[in-house]
Amino acid sequence: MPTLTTSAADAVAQIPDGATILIGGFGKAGQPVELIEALLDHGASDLTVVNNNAGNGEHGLAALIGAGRVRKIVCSFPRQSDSQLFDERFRAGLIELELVPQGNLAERIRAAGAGIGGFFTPTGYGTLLAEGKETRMIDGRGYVLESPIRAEYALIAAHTADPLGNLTYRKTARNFGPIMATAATHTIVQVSNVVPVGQIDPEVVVTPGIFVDVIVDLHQTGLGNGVPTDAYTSGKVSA
Amino acid sequence: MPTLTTSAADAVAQIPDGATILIGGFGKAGQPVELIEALLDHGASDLTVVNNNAGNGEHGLAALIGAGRVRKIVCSFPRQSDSQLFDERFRAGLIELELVPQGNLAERIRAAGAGIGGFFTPTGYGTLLAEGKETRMIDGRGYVLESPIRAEYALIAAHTADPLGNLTYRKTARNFGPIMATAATHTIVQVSNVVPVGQIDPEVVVTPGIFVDVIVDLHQTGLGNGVPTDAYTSGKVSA
Amino acid sequence: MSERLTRDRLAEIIAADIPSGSFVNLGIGQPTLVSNYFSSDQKVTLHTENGMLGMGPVAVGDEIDEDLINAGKIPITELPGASYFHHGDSFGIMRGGHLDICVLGAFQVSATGDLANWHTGDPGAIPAVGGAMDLATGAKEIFVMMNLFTKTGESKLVPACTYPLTGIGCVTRVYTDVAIFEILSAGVRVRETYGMEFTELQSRVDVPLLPPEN
Amino acid sequence: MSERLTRDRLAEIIAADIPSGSFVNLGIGQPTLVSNYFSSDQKVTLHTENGMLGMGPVAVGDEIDEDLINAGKIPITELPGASYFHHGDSFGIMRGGHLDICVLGAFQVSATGDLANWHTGDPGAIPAVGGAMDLATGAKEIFVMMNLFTKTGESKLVPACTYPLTGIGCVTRVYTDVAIFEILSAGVRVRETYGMEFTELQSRVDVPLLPPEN
Repeated sequence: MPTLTTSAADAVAQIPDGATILIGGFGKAGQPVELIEALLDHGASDLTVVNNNAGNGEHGLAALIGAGRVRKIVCSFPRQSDSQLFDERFRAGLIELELVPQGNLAERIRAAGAGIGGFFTPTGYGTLLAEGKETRMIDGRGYVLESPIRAEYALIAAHTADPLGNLTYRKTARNFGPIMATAATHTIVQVSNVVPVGQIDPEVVVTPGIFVDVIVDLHQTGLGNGVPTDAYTSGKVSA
Repeated sequence: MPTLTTSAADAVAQIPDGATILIGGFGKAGQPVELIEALLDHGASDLTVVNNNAGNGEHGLAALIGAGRVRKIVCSFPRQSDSQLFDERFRAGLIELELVPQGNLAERIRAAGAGIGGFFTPTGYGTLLAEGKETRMIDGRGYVLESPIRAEYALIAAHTADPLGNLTYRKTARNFGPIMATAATHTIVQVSNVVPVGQIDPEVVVTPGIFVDVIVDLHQTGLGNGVPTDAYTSGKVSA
Repeated sequence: MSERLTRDRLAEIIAADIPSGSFVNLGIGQPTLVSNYFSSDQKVTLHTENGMLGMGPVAVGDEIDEDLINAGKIPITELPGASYFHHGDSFGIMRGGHLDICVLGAFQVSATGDLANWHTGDPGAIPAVGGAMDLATGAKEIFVMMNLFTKTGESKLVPACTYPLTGIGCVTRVYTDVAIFEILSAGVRVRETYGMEFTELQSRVDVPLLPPEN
Repeated sequence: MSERLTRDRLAEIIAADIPSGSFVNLGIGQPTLVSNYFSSDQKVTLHTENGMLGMGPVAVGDEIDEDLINAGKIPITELPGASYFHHGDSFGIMRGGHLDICVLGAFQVSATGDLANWHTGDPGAIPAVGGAMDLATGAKEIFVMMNLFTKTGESKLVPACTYPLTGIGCVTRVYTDVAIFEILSAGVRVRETYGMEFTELQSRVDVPLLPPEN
């Protein structure tokens, strides 16, 4: 049973210096902004962060990087028009970058959650990003061996949760959330609303509660007081 | 765009002798019975079949095996109280068996669909079923290298389709269907009902239409005449 | 001295040993009895490898739905808060180490926790493995539930398995009709005996046993 | 002789070349123009790697929803029959070879279809790859859309890429403002030229070209 709270600060309070943290989101969609801000306030440093990007603008992950809390970032697309906080620290040699093709990043996270020790991917074969990695020809095609990306923590955003931690997402905000939830020892999710157990149709659960440790209810409906607000919780169980 | 038909016979008519076929289902749940029966009538032989089991009773996959159409079966659990048709042929040396732990079977099918050339799994390490396979210690744990299982055809059963081939399933009948749909060049699905495009909520699609080639409408509502009959097609698009 | 345990009493003891809030998979056969003994405030969530978390009791009468079965292909029910997923994801839950406990039957368990439960090695047998290796490898803890002795009186807790292995060093506890064993790095500790003194138990089991702690 | 192609005219030609019913991914930047030219009966389904099939046009006004964006992080809309999935599944669609065509921009394309489009190799540049390598590797066909010459007049169709590679031997066609090229096992065939005769084109491109077939 996950812990249900309305406090993002409480949710991240145990994260130690030096932790590896998967942070969901692709751009702003699915980015757990409140959890990242709580982590910034919490003060943990020397972090390794896994995210598709390296922060945009001045808030969220960008602020965490700007504040010098991130020792290393694992991502596919650090450089953007508004990634100035990352850019500065990178050029100054203050942050380490592991650049990973986006699909390999996703598959490595998925592999960690699914107990796969490594996998051969065609993506990146013959490129700079495969340098130093084991390669193999399989049925005439080149593949690179990639390893799982595990973490102590995942911070993700979902749309709706029930108190058992079953989650649904909304549109392209789903992105990395479901796979990151599987790959971390402690998964902390911020959600827009919490509905009573039984109100999310078992057929439409995207992340089963087994993967969730802490639910931060941003809508603050409190345990079991939420009401389903849209289609993502509909279905015969609630009908 | 998939082909939509009410004829299981037409759907399987192109399957040649010697084909490799993924057949969905776990026990009777999710077993595409009408497609298997059509395949039996069609007469294709020398088949390699991938299924969790090796047939139960006298119908469906069991009948296909009993009729001598299956040269080789790849499965996790051939021997059951009512697998007599397989048992006879196996003891007589008339059918080849590749026994695969169930989770490795699922992951090998998933790998084929996701373009993974091979993966290291802990399952089976140190056992008879890993004999002759490449193994590796990773972080102190033993893993076995397993290869993808691709096929020319997949025969699966789903609950609801739209004419674009988007699919939903029902309860534990989901089992192997979604991963098999991704791993075959030609995916043929039998469904209980077909609803117009736009009536399956995009959030609850389990198999996107990109993976589906032929839809056999068992309910025979015909293209676009179906009506959503339950929760699995509900959601804001249809509301 | 207490009596040998019946299967139901053994199932009751295993159920009581499972921590509140655990995610559990019960193997086909004897281990399914365990589900009868969970208390309602124990909040145990059952996984069935054919694609479900939140499995409820066996379905009866009108509850029977051929699309809703467990790994033993028995019709079951769904509890509030359940979820469905495909076989790839379901075995990812197992292989990824997300299940707390799996209870399995066994032909043999070795002193170091090797498990043999899928194949007798009989050359005439048709082998069938199902999800046994995945379960043995994936769960954080494997509890074995079995009779300690074969019909001919041989111990199924052995120095090394002679039957083909299911998994290596995976078993953490062995629940039997005459004793409960904990497989520790220091050796095999007897937690309690039933209907047999420790000395007699040791004389019939060819594995050095650590006596119960007081 | 026709004129050099504008970007819009080039996008229109590419759109017309995409077979009816195709599943297509359009790279960030120039390639997104292609979506303006699909006919409604062409039934092309657009994939965006951040988790969607059935992407519709760019969202305007009230349609804008911050949870619904494309790979370029532009707000978009959803068409009837769309579906959402997570990043693991989305890149499985690509890597697994399920997309028919991907249209990408490029810094360079080699005579054998190698693609360089993610990194100039400039030691001062901060590299960013995103989904470029996955797209290059995964789709059944890669169409490149680019200006043929750099601002300083050098051909971007080259004997061998000097910029770091994105993918090897993956490009099947190159659509440029002055010519359309097909990368074949026999060599590079010019399908058509625009605003430039074949002879002049060959003189400016350091790759042996096969002339248009009549």
